[in-house]
Amino acid sequence: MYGFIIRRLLLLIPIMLAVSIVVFMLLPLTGDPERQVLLAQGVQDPSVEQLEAVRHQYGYHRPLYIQYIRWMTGYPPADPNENEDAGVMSRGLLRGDLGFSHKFQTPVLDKMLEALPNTLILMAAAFMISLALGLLLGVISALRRKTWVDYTGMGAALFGVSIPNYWQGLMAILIFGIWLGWLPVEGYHGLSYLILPALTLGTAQAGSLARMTRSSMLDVLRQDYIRTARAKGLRERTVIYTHALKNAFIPVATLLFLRLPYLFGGTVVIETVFNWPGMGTLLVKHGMGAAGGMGKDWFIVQGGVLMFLLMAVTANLLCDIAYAYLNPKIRYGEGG
Amino acid sequence: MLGKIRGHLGSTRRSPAFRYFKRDIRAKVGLAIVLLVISTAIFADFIAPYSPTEQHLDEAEQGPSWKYLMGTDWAGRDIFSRIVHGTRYALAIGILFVVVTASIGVPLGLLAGYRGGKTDSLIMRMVDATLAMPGLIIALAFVAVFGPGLYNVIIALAITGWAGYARLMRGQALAIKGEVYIEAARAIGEKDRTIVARYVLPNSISPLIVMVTMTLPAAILIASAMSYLGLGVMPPAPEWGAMLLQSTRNLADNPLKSVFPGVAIIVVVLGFNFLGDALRDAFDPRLRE
Amino acid sequence: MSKPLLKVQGLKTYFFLERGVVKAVDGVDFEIKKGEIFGVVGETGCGKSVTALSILRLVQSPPGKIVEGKIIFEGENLLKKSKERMRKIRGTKISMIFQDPHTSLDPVFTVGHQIAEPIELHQVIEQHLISADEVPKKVIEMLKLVKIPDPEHRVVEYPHQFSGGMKQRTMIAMMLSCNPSLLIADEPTTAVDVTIQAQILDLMRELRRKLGTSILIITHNLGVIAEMCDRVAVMYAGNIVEQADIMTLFESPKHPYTRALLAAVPKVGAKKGELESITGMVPSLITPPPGCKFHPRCPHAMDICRKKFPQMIKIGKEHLVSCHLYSGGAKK
Amino acid sequence: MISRAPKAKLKVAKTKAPATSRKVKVSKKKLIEVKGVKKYFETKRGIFARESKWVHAVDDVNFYIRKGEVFGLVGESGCGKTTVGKLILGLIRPTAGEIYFDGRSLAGFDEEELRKLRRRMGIIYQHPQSSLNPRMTVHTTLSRPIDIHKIAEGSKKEEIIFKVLEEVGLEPQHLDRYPHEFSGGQQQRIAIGRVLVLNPEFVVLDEPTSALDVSVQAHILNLLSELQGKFGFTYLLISHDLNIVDHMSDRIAVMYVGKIVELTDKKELRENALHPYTRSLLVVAPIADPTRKRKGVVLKGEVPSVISPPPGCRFHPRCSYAKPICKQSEPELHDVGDGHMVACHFVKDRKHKWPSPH
Repeated sequence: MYGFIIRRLLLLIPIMLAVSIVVFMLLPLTGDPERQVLLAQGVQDPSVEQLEAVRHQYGYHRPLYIQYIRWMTGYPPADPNENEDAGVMSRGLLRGDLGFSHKFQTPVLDKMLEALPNTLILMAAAFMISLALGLLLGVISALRRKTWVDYTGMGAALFGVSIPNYWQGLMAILIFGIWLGWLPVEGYHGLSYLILPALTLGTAQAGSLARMTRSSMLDVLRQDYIRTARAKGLRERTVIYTHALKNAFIPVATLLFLRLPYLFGGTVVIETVFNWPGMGTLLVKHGMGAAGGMGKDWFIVQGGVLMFLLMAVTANLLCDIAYAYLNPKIRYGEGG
Repeated sequence: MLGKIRGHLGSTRRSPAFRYFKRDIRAKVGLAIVLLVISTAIFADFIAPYSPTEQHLDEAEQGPSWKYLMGTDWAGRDIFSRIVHGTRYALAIGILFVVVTASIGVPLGLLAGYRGGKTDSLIMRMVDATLAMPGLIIALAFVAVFGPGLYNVIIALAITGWAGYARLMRGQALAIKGEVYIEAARAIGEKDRTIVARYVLPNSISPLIVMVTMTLPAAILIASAMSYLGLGVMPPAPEWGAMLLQSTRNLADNPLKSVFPGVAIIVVVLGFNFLGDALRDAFDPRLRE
Repeated sequence: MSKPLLKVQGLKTYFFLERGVVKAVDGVDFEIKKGEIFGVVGETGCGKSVTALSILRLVQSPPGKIVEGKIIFEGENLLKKSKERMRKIRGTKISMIFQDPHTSLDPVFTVGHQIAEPIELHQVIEQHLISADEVPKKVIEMLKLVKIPDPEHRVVEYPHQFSGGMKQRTMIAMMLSCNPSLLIADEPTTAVDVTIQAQILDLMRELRRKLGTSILIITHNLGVIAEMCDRVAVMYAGNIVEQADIMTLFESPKHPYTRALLAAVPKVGAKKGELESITGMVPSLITPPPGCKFHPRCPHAMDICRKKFPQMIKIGKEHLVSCHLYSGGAKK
Repeated sequence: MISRAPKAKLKVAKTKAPATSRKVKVSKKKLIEVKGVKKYFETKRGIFARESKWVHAVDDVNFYIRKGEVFGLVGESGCGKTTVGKLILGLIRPTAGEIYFDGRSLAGFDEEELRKLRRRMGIIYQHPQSSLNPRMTVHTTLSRPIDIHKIAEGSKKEEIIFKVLEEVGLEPQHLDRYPHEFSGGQQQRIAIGRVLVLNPEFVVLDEPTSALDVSVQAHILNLLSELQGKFGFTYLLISHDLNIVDHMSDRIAVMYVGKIVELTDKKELRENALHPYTRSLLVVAPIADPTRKRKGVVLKGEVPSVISPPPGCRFHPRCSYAKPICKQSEPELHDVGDGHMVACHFVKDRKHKWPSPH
């Protein structure tokens, strides 16, 4: 088991490397990084001199691989002869430097660390809601298979996966925020602000979770060992809540983690809809300049994408470990 | 137990999956919706009473009336006409996405699964890494770099979308490769190429169809979300997500114009999902009881 | 060996599928005496497994349903019992082992946990026969009884760490842990090798001797029947067609189906050449042929066979047959 | 020995009544020869295993099959009997040793030549349903071998297919149906037909009736015998069921954990089995005769793992006659007279008498 975790951790190295290259390339891929930097500083029509200055200031005149190494490590340091600004990105990603945001006039990392907790709170709340709702709905529908309970539950779940979740958020704003005036709909200034975005995000995820749980549960209920449990004369609730549920939960848990990337996507959208001061809003609105943001800030885009990719990689790792832990065949397998 | 009983009912001409599918109410509803959407997309020019893009600023922000069934938007464009034309975008996104991702993922998956060994490890490393990535965020970054637009959205979604197909087909190829009839085929002297084409592929068609009917609506949903964020298909194109983006400006004053595009998306997505669910159940004999 | 422990009368279990009603068990009568090993033999789909599941009322419902009949166990009709009363009978008075030991044990619980479950529930909580601390001792005792080596250590292992033979022993230990008076064994050795099969069969015989458990064996294997059973019933398409003590059945089978079945088995040492085989196919259970269900395949079919279902008639001390050949008027 | 079943001579219908049944002349010519063949599989146990292990599926096996003969290979699951069948067909390559088909070593064939050689061989599997491509009609299934080996075209091809269809007892209207529309017995007939269209010399029967009901089994075994009589096939019959092997074969080899422990003709095996394993197999084989009481003991323990087989004689942990030597050295398969081969340290000649185990 520990050997497995270590090997799994080693596997992270090439993935991290790939992630860093992808994130680094975002800016060079735009084709004119110096213009992008000036745009973020509010310069709309830069002169040739301005562009040239930025080019040298940020080291964009150097070959790409040098730029990458420097972006990662901070080396080689600024070249005094070339009039490079050592302050722009001096310490490198590996030492936690994501660059400087001109939009906010702070280092990107500071802005990220400010937004990250908010995103985590929203995701955690949504995750809880989806877990509680999804598991409950899935198990009950499986147990009451082909009854109105099942049909209603699964109808709702199907509806849940068919609704665009930003539209669901929009309607929630309209109904609970504007018409009824029960709940705040913008920003984050207290727990009441959490309710609508978390519910919107949570219910959207609950639909697919309920569908997975139901099919996994039905699968398990068909197994021979469930019949064995009944033949032993066990109480029905022991059969269901001990034998069936534990077995059914293994694939659900795996899928749960496997679907975390979707949750990240959903969070980005929902944050933007509710103007939630998290990573998603930061990335889409302030970084990409969409959804009412003013202009792009590529350092924020890089930082935001990087953060989400890191979270995805971590989730994936946890998923593998959880799966190994839940399944005795692996836990006690040869070489485990 | 039931399988045994069923086995003794004697043989029937039609495949049981088809018979089951035909009786499923979801299949009927789903098929009806999908056919409706397809014909609306084809005949959009005849169905829509007005141009979807022509502006009539003097008729802006009207509620539903006999003249404008769903009212008009801020530029005085008929929302109903825009919704009708929007089916083209929805279908184009869904179909193009499926075609692009499947044509990358299916061969790669078959190759990995049938070949095995190093080819398999290499492809599957890529697949696993891709699947672990948040697709929407990658897609948004792509559009931010290369600019919005229908085709860029599809490419952006395909960057991660192919991996699902590759994994499915790899699993299929792997499972089918272990089937006795594959060895039987080798025993009569079939070549590998023929085995993939005539044995592996035909036997993976059912899960592939199910996958198509499930990823197609998902692509429509995600693409509309991108448009809504302003990083997808851009206004004034009558794309439903883009329409919703514009409608939020004065949500409180004219909420109906936010309702219609949303309902349109739901109906289309539900239609495909109904179809997908019915197909999945029909193809999975364990669910057919 | 005289008083009937279990008496099945006119049992009909149907499956209500969309395509029609599958009459899996269509009127079955037999009884099992105390301490006896009773066999039910038949080919795939003849209804033998459904009969077994019906006794425990474990037929999956829907679509299955016991539509008619009585199952009298120790003087009481099981079909009239409440669900809760029936549950308490399972595992304590009647228990059952299944064909595939690999899928019949829960993969996520230890072997010990699974054996302890019925003991804890029935003997500790419900019947107060033993105290909770005695359960581990009893579990190990059961493992010893079924001859699992090193039971103290193996009790904490998971099923996947056991071989097929050991899993089936575990099933037996689990099912005998509360001293049932009837053990139903549904194809208990079909999924294991012949040498393991012999071990399992020996074990079951030995346990019958030690514990006095009656055993109902369901199998398609005439060899297993010949080796194990005191009496045997032959099933065809949902009905018992012949029933007799073991010697009578193998030495003077009466029903044409029984005879054909016996003749179709290749035997070591038999003269080489044609095996005798039965023409035609197993009939549909939704629309079975009228009259005797075997008549389309029977070389002796007469007019009456196509019209009238043959009643079970007694032709010997323990010998019952359902065939018009033996009912009064018709000549053999 | 028993066959006392129905006394009243019951006229049970037979599949067909061929007078030709079992009249193949067994020639002296060796069609198949297996020399020192080993097959080890690499196995990684789960995704967590660090090192791979080797499954000794087949470990130094020698035998030959004469043209026109039915050679039976009997053993329990995992003893390597199926692997032997696949090795002979060239479906897998041996780790060591040589296999000769009609005098030529298979090792000399490349994949393409092997593919062409398949015209002369065939295989029937245990589960007929899974051995047929579910998406191919009977017609396609039967015509594929003809197309691959370019045997015939057009009406000539149809002629072959119709003839084969008749041989295996199927009807022309079955041709455009799919496998799932047939019963197990009929599916096995289709599989037999697929072999028959090539009219091969050698056919491996890998548990051909284990998945079928007793009455259907009789049909299939009869059909296989009948076809052999008609076309002079050579069969390798692989089965765990001693009754079936005994019924069908001329000579029988008994395998245990990757090795042949005894090999002789069937009458000798039945009456004078010498290896303790064969003897216990004969004891435990279930026989439909209640008067027969088991003589001898049931084997203790279970079949050892093929990943780490016991040293010396692989049977020694379960053998009631085992002595220290059995642990240390591996017994060779040797001739104890009249071609009766036994792999046991103590059996020196055919007259060997084992003491009663108890």
